[in-house]
Amino acid sequence: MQRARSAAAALLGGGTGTVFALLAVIFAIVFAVNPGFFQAASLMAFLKQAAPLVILAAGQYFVIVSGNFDLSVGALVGAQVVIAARLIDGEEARTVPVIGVMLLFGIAVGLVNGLVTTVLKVQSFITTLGMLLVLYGAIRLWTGGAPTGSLSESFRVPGRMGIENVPLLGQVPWALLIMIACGAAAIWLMRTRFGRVLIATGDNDLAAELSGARVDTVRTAAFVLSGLSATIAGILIGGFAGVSAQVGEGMEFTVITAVVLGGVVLGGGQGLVVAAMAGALTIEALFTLFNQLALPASLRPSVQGAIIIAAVAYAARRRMRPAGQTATPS
Amino acid sequence: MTETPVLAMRGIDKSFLGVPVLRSVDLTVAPGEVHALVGENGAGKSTLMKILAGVHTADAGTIELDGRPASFTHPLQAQHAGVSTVFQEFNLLPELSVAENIFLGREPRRRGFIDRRAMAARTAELLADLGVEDLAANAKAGTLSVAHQQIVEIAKALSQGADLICMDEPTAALADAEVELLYRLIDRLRNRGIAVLYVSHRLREIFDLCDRITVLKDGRRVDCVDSAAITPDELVTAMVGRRIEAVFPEPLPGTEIGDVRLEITGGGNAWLDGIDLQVRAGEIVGLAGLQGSGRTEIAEAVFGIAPFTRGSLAVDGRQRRITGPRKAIASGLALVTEDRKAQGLAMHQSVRANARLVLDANRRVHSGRRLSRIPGILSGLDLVSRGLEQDVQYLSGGNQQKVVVAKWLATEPGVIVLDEPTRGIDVGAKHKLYSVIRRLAAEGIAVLLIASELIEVIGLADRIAVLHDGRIAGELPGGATEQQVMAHATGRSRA
Amino acid sequence: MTSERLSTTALIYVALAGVLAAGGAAVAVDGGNLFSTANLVDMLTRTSLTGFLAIGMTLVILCRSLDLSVGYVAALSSLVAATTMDGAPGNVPLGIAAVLLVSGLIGAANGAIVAFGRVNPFIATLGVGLIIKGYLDTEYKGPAGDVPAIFQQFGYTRIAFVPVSTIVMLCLAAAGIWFLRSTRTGHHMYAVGGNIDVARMSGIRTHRTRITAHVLCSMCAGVAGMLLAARFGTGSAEAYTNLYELDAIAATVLGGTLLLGGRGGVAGTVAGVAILAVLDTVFNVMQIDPFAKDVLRGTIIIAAVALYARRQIDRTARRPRFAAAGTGRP
Amino acid sequence: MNTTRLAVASAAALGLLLATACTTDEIDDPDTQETAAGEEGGDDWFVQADYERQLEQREIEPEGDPAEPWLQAIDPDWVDTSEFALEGGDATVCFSNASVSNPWRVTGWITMQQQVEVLQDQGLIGEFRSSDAADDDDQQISDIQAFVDSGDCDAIIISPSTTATLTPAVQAACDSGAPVIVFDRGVNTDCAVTFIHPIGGYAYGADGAEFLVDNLEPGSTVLALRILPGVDVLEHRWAAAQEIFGDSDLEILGDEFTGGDAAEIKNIVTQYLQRGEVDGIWMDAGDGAVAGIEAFEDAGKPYPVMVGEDELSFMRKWDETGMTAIAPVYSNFQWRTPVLAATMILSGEQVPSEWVLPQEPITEADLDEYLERNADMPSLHYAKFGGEDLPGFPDAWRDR
Repeated sequence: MQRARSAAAALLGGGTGTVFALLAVIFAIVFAVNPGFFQAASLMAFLKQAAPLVILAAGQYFVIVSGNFDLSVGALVGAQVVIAARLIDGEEARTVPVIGVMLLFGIAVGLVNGLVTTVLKVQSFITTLGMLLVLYGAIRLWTGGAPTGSLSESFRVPGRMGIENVPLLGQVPWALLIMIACGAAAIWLMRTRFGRVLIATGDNDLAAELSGARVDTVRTAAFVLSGLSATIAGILIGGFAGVSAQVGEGMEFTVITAVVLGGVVLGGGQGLVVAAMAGALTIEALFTLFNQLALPASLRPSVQGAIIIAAVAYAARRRMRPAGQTATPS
Repeated sequence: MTETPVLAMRGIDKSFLGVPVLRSVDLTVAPGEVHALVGENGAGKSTLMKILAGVHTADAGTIELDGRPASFTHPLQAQHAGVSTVFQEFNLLPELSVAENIFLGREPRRRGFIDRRAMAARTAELLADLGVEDLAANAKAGTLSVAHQQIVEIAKALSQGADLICMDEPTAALADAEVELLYRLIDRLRNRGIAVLYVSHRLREIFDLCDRITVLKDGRRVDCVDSAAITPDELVTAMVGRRIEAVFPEPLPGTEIGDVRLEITGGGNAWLDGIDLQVRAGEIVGLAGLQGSGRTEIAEAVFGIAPFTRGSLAVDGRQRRITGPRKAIASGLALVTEDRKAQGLAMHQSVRANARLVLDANRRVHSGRRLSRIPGILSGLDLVSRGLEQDVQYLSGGNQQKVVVAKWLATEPGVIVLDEPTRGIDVGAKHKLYSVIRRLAAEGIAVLLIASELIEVIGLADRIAVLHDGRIAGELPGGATEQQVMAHATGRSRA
Repeated sequence: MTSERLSTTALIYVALAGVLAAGGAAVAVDGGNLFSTANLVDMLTRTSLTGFLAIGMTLVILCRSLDLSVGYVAALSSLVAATTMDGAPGNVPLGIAAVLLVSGLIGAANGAIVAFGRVNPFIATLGVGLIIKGYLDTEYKGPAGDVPAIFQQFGYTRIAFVPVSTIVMLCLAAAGIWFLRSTRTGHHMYAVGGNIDVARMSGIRTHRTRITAHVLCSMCAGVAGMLLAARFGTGSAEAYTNLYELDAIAATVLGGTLLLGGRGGVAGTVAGVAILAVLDTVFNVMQIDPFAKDVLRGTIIIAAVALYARRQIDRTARRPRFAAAGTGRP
Repeated sequence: MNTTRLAVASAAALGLLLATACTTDEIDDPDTQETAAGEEGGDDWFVQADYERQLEQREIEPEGDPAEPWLQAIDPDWVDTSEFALEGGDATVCFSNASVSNPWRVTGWITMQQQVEVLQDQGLIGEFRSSDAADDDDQQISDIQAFVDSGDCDAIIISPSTTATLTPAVQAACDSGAPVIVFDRGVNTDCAVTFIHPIGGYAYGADGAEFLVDNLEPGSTVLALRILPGVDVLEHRWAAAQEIFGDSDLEILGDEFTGGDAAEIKNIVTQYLQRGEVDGIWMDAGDGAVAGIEAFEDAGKPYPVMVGEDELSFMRKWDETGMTAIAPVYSNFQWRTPVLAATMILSGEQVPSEWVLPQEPITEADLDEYLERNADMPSLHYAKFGGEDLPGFPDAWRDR
């Protein structure tokens, strides 16, 4: 079927191919260093800890492919965990309602980001940078500087627990299942009319608008999706490791890097959501590799930076096509 | 021509990723000659020009300027060598002034630093040379009319001391009156002994202006003749290799003019006033007028981009307040926009994605049946592409335009507005579009056709509304003469 | 264009005046005096560091690029300066030269990766930043080197109530304005940022221009690093933790430079820097809770940029022909 | 080319402006520089002398009432402060805070504010001005300058964000004539009237390291978790730990930077557990200790011998799991001392020139007592915050 073929073509072409290649290479090296890593248990653990970033990447993808940035996700993840801890304050009964509140909050933040960007015409870089500051400050104002309260056991289940004694796999983390669900949802969403309009908008918003697309609406929706993904990521991270003051710090850069590593072009209109998520997986795999190689902690940023630049540069080369006969300047 | 040619290209080869685009092409231009370079899109004209402009480098072959061998790897070198190119998309920066644009990259300097006074002075000189007074050196390029922007481009070429100026589709965006101005400029250039390489699809201009014609086809030079020695039909045949009617196709049998589908009464807004216009089912109404006379504004008003603030608009007899494209689409309107790159296509998306964009974006018109018709529509337009999943950015201009048309046909519109549908596309595609327009009429669609090339409007339209200064200056039957149209367009005779 | 930019710049200075007035009033109500020498000194002092960074940032942003590595470059530079000078007044010129050389080279690397590697500047400079971070973490476990008193003057001396560092910053700003207006490379930055293909077609060496912008930007960061060293009396790797790059970008955009390049200028940036400095001082004098500061900062940045955006939209409107006001055609 | 031209220009400009030294606030550097040269080697954080001194100080019985550890001092050398004596109280005290960017500082900051209220009620302190530099050294230098320039500070309290870098600013503050009180992290100048701090990083690191050595079989494996590099107080902790591990038969699997982020900590520990056994965990600060412990639970491994901190979330986990652990303490109550010291100085009382506060780890023995005391405190609160007797207790700390 044609669409399938196109998907295959897209996967191999341009930046998208690079990320899968890189992922394969990294896993190969990890295997060489420590075959034990590929036992079910450690693989599951790996996916469990990778899940939040992958989900964030999916959310960030929507924003980037529509031609924007979302720098506020890191702060939002942190805020969500703190909110959860403070509102739940150890009471099992409050878990579900609070999760509802968190989802609403995530949507609200996305909505504000989206409306400020589309209606007030503020470049998203600035909008979300401002939002980052606001969230960071507001949440600490609210908790007097450091997280208070504590999470309930049931809140921690999704991030920490899993389905026990599955044949072959042992424990299958809920986080993994949630990640798969979110991934599937994201892929499905990009196949819907919304997804098609979204990517067209990122590519050429004027053309989209003249074709009757609600450009501002889809872009705002993208921010909302990003806010939701940050909320889910927050739930998983909070569940995984509990509350700490630093949760989420700097995540925005990691996730944007991940998405770009997946061959998604900053500026919009190009790239696959699968690849974006693969990018996130690649970054996590890279961290694991560093650990397996027992690379001095202080040196890791350098290696990470170098690899990212190299990969993106390589992808850029592959994406370059001849300035074909019909291509005209500008 | 005995004197050494200003340009002599021999055996130029160029291929991209192994796909040959130029095959041992020769091209010689004599000093002061106006030389036409013609051929369908994809024939290799642009590539040849880009090699000449130093954008691409030839794989093989030699370039001689005034008998001296030359090879460019950068536009700068081409300019230094005296070859300047005026591309179709103007290379002007809206944020910069006329002077800054003309001298961009070659700013006059005093003691190493930009000398803005000198820059302004020399700009004034250049413009005077070209006989253009009504253009301020410090005006922002972004605020200029298309014609003036082109003048700036030519002034730029002159300032580079070019003895060969290449023009790619220079009249594509000009109204006929402005074309006259261009003619005068080109004459001035010729008199100063400056050669012009003139790339155009417009046969009339070619025969009006050019001394010799080089014809490219599929990357080969098929012919180089004196324009006196060939007829338009022969030329077209040489270009497309098959004989097609240079004249416009006749209305299809069974086309009949039906009820009014689009009716504007006393329509007006900031740019238009007192517009009364009717388009009936099966009817093709042409909108003629000079650049800025309000042609495009009407299209935008009808489609709700810059809606009418006065008067009324009815589609199929029902009053509509169209405040935006969505409303327009919902009421069965379609608009093929003037600038397909900027307004028409998402370049990095596939043919399919672009063709179904309108359906995807509007629930009101979205339906499985319409989606399933898209491949048929595209093949009905003779689209040439590597499958529906190919990105439109890799299609030729003509085929890109077909995708734009297809995406609107997919909505099964009752009224279709075509704004410069044949701008900058090759003869073959043009004729295809002409017959498509006829077919639309035959299907009972009301067609509003906007074109700067009078001949198109005259050849296709059943009625012609001529705009002047934001008002309809007069209505003429199809087949009216260009003189009649121009009379209204220039406001000389008020109908 | 000049007139355009002036008017935008003018607007920003009006905004600055507004902020000063509002701040002054607020402080007055609070029973203080914002314009007391002490507070003026404080404001001016705070302008210098961000000023150096933002002036450089303006150049790269004008070229439609970005530099997220300036914070790291500044930190590195402070160490290079301190260790080279190593307490010996004689080494001061050597130290300055070393810093400008090192930072210049890093800038060249940034530029080369962006220009030749076709890597999105966001990723490229983020990556380079990480590389430097790794180097700092590995090489310098904390402060190192020793800045001679004579050079510490750069950080502490004042002429009347104007700190020398501020004067140097203003000189650099003047140099920047002159550079953009009167040198080809500078002037071409507008072209490169406005439309790179057009620039290339016009025979502008776009790569060279962009790289120059990055080199100058990093050198400014270098100067900022030297200021840090002068004020610290030593070099500090930790300086990179303060996200100076985001401050610089915020200031630049506050200064009316378009994040998409091609429009703006150093004059506006200086005003943008001043606005942020005034805010900081006001917050300090009024004893605003540190977290409330972030909230306010974020909100104000967004609000300001939204204001500029309004103006952009208005400007792009077509001149009416039949509007009640407008008569005759343009 | 323009690059070089501008470079030369700016370099020249700098040189020129530096030449014109028409100074308003002088930095007399001699002693600054000497001391500066001393400790800040940059590369090597281990100073044998300091290490040994701190380890001894743990044994010394501090002077003063054990009920008020924040007023105790370990072999103090009292200095006369009569020159700063101020008539009539109502002094304006200015406090330049490095930041409140982590729970430890937040807790301390609350304690200090509560203490200030008391002193204000007693009329000893009039206005209390504070500024927060959000961990930005340059920012804090400006803050301190602002205090100095304002000229209305009768005493300046400084909690430096980084030792070496704040030295010139503190020096300038001293030169302004107002009494300067430095606490928590030090600076490389002794110009401050008093420098208040617990015993220090070496002692902290040693407490935990020795506990591991005593409680683990020889050959056992230990993982070291650190927050970030380059901060002296943290580096000293690690340096001391390395010293002690060096003489032991413990195998150090590695030392990782976690940024204090619980998720990061759990990731890292999990990965180490995948690669092999981990018998003990040493941390340079307790943040996220619980996440580290959970990693063992989730991996189904036995609890390690754990070095945490007197942070409640850890102590509660410790209590419910009954694991073998110790909570080294970086006495949070030190945040009370500076303001008290300020009032003492302003009333001409003697203060120790270097005010070394007691610093005792919480062990199995006194775990319950401290949990008891802090029963209704939030989880990221610090057990030895020493504010129980302040009027604001417990609400000020509980619902902040």
